[in-house]
Amino acid sequence: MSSEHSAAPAAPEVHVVPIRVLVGVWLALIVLTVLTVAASWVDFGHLVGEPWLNLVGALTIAVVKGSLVALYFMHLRYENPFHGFILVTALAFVGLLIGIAMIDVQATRPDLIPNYAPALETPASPTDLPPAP
Amino acid sequence: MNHGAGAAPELHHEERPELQPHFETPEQQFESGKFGMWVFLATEILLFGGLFCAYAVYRALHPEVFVYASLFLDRVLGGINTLVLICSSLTMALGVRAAQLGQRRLLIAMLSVTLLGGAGFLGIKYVEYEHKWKAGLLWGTQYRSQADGHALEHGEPGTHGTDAASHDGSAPPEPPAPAADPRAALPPAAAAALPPSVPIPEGRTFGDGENASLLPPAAIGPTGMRAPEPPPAAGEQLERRIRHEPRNVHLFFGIYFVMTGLHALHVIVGMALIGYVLFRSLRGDFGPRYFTPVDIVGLYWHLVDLIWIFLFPLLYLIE
Amino acid sequence: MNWLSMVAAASGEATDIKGGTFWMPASASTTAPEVDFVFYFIFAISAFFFALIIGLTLLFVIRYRARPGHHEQPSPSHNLALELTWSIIPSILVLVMFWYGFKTFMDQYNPPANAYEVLVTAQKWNWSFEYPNGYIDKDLHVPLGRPVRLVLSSQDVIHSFFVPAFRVKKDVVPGRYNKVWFEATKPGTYTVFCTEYCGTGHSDMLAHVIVHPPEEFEAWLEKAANFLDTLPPAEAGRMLFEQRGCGQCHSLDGSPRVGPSFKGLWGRTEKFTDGSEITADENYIRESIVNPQAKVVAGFEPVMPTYAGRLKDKEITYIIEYIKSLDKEQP
Amino acid sequence: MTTVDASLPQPVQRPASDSENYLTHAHGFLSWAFTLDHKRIGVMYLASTLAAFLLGGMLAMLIRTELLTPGQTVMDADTYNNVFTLHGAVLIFLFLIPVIPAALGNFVLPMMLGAKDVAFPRMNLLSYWIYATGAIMLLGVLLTGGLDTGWTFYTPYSTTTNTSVGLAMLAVFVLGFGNIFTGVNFITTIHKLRAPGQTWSKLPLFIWAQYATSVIQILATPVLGITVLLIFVERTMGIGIFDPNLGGDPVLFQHFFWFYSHPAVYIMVLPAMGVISELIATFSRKPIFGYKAIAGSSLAIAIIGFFVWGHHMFTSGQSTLAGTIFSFLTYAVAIPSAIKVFNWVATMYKGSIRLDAPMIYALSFLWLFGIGGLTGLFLGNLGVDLHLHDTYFVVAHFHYVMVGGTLAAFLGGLHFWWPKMFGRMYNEKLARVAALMVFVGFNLTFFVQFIAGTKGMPRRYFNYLPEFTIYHQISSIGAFLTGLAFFVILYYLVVSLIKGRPAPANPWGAASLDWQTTSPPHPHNFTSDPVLIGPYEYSALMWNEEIGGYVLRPEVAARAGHGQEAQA
Repeated sequence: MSSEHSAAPAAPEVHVVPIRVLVGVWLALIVLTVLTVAASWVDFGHLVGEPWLNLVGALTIAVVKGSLVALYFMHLRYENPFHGFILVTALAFVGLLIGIAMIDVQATRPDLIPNYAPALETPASPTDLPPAP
Repeated sequence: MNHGAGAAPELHHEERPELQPHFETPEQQFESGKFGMWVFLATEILLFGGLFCAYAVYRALHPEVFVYASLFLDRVLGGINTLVLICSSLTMALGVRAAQLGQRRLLIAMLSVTLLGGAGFLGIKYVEYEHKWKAGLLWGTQYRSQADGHALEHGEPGTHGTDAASHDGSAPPEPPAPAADPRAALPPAAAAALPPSVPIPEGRTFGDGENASLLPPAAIGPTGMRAPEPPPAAGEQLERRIRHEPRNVHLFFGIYFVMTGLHALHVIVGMALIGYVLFRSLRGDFGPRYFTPVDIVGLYWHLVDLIWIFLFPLLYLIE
Repeated sequence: MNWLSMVAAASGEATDIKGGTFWMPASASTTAPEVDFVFYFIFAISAFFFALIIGLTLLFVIRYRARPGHHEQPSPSHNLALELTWSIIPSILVLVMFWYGFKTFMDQYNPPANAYEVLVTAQKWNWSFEYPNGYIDKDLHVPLGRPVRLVLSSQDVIHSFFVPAFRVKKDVVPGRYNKVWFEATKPGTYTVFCTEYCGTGHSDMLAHVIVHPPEEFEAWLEKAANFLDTLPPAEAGRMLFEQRGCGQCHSLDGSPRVGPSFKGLWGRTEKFTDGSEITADENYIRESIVNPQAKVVAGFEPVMPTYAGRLKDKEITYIIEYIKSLDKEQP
Repeated sequence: MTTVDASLPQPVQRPASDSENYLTHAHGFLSWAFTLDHKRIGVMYLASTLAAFLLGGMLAMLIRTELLTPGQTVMDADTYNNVFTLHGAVLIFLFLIPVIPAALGNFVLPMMLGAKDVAFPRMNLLSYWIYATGAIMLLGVLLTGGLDTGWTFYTPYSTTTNTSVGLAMLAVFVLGFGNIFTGVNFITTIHKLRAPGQTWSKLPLFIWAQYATSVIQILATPVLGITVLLIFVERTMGIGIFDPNLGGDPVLFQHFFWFYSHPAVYIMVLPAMGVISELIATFSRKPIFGYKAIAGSSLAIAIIGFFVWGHHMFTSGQSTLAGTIFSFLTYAVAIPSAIKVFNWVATMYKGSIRLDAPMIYALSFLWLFGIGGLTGLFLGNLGVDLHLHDTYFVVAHFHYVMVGGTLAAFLGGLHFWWPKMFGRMYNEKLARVAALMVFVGFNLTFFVQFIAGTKGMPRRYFNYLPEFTIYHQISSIGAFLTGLAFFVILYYLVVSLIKGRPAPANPWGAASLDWQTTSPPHPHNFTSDPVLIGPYEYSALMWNEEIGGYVLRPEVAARAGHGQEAQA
């Protein structure tokens, strides 16, 4: 993807995002924020009986908001597509780390001692022992 | 592009003072700047990616803790913070546009408003932190149990039942602490000091009656767990849900403070960068031919907003 | 510590390292031959490819060495057929290696149903093995030819249970129960190493697996379990002192170690970190064993783990008798 | 593009000392401390990484002296734990990771692209000073209580020990930042500052290797950053993320740590492979065999390297499902490395092989990395790893790959570019002797550790069973021999700086652009436009007796007219 260099030292031609696009995206973001908070109050998932719907719903709204910011505010739509590729690669590797870590955690759940945190049950310092029951 | 010591390259370096010597054309310099910034943003995404992974793992391990702890997070304040960051993202984008078009006064105005937005965000964040600090909703050993309305007799096994059964259908509820109380045989001082979760091998029997087994339920695996209590009614009032506090709630607040703390740090760094760019635009450094610093700081600020857009629902809106 | 493991420990001559092939130690468990087979299978393939690469390199270096009159001849700079072959063949070989390894791992992972269960607890720098009848020993005694399932848990940092002769290794992670199993096939004493770095005493954290012929094992277990009751209390206390590794932190010759020395402890007035002091008597020693943090002798760290539940009352009494006996005998 | 007056003979190489070059055009500490010249930053990195290597080497000698006898030989257990921890941390974070990318890469990469400098010179200087700060912080650990956690910092040991782990965590975080800046710089430079007409397939393979390494640095280092930050926060404020005493999960730490640390071993070995591609092709006078295969496998290693980290955790309580996935993918990542080795051997076919010092290092790389890579097959295997994990077999494996691979390639590259960097030729005979000493001493030290490892000798043992004494004694003798060899190398390289023969522009006849400038190069790299020939087009060069080096053939130099490039 080697970009040829224009010989003439003209100003770097760059895409100026029109105001109405920026404001439009801004309004969309606000609406989506209000929507996601409202969805959490109404506890949509339990009404429908599918509790995981809340998490998935909130995440999809977040993804939509995120892509709006990335595409329009961060000019991904108008500039060198390789920038978008970098963003997607970074997100893919985050997904890889989360994915495999979750696989392992779910698979080793039976081995875990439930709520094992010895340093917390015992009082922080030996001196302040609670009175015997 | 490599120009030797020939005369040509010096020519257009004079007329374009902002063109650094080792670049050939302003376009190459501009694209290199943007490209390098995007590669740097990839590292920021992975830095926070690690935290999102820790969040995902601990939410899977202790779903009831996350559901319980999110009761103490104020969604309205969080929502307002999100709106504040979105607005400051807009003003930043307008600022970048103003720089591209050479409108100096608009650029300065927009950058100042963005700074205000950042300050507003930090202010609200401070309010939230202070509320949690007072209520003792902190991490690790500093966490003070919120169900203090009901004195949690120390060492009384079984009350830590996971009453606020997990709403997250995907994760099986936590097996309760070992049922039989082998500590009865020990002198009281020992019982008090003994952490309930430490396995007590001496003469221990886990489970009662016919399924008394040699090893604590966790060792046997999923089959060893008792049937969970019935999930509470959906519309239950807050008071009862707080009374049944699950164990290890500090885990949530540990992750909450690390994530929002690191994000707040990035907001502060972003504000410093915007201040620097504001200072340079006051000096009139930027115009249609050279505005890369504004663009790059804008990218950084939008990334900080992007991260908060994901942080907010994951931390605040947990059902 | 019963007479058999004493004999083995005294000799220091574990029988595991000596036997075995050029690469591998003695194989004394059912899965050991499988692991050895996979090892030598991979070894054969690796040796072949290594010889191929180094042989070709030496051949080319000698045949085409730069010398007057010799010039490099052009040759193709890529050859699809050759490149495909040396990609596909190693891929197949490598898949076969994976398959053998996976099969062995699966055999090693799922313990058979009738396994004999032992609860292994690792803590900073000693092992303790707890048998179904509640008897705790410093060494692992297992019956020959019967699968043994170990449930590993750690009191502090991560350790790792490794018996080279059985080709078995599993980390002992605090906060979870890791499970591992093996079935011994040869009687004898085999060394247990800790292979996950755990601090100062990491290399001293050895134990022994003593494989008993089937009929001997039950007898040993019976005798070892109530071995203490047959002895005079002070003698039983001495056994417990060694068996539970008290000697790691409390010396008998008056020199302070991690903990205060037991020499002349009985009747001595002990000064504590909070300034108070009492004369060492039965209650003080019992409380310090069950709840060490209650009274910490001045100049020492409150690092002693609690032994509540890991020492029966009568065992604590034996230890107190032993400490009393220390003054009289002046060893 | 100005036309090059080819008819003029190449400017006769005046002795390096007084001609206008990057070393002599400015003097004084400030001209070095605030230089933006990638060549000077490369030399500063070289000096700092060699100092770190020397310190790491001393620690290695201490370890091998201690292990001469089973019990305590020269130091007690705690000191030994500190020594092997620092040996690991210093050599990995201060030497192996930065040395080839930052020292050699910084010097050579822009010139190979025909560019004047890297894309962000200020960030390049900043990355050096961040590296220096991180190095001082890491060595500061010696004064504030040492570090005894092992370079892997496993929790809960690292969060409960009272040695100064906090400072070490900050040091590693700062060093990680330095690596990220180098990565950002290189990726942008390779994308944006290539010579006109230099497409991706005309780049030397050293550049491909640097590109793949920088991609890994960008994608992996931040996760190490967040991990060490969490450990620091856990120790100072008691936030329970990885520490089981506070409800955390130590195996999760291992996932986070190895998610970085396995790609980190590819950060160490990929640049080494890049150097080896250059050396073997140049000293066989043959174009590299399978250019696309080697370039492709560099990227393949970089990407698949992110899928295999779990093979460090087969015995750690990781689930069988995850273990199986990781073992399978570990075998997948072995294939590109094998392809590269086959391609290098095929390059030597029908060549004219000169056994100069760099070539001896390249050949010893083939042997040592061959063993290192093949022993990885044992450790990636689920069944066998249960026996071999955390034993001396692993110690031998990673020393074969890191010392046998990265260090041998670095020494080869250092000797290869030494004339270009300092304008002096080193003593060839002594260099060959030293290279053979390193090879023999290394094999003596570490091959015997494979046997100790399979016999069950655990890793990081201060006191070992008497049966293993013979293995440790042979290994220690080998270590002393290797240590000696490094002093010989240091000797003749320093001597060459003062008394070395002035070096021609192209002593070895390499075809990449960095050899078309004077030795040492002009501050702006090129005094005249370099002629873009194929990175391995050795036929375009001819031996020039009175210069004592290779020069472009007249007809090739003439071809450098307006915009024409020679065919690769």
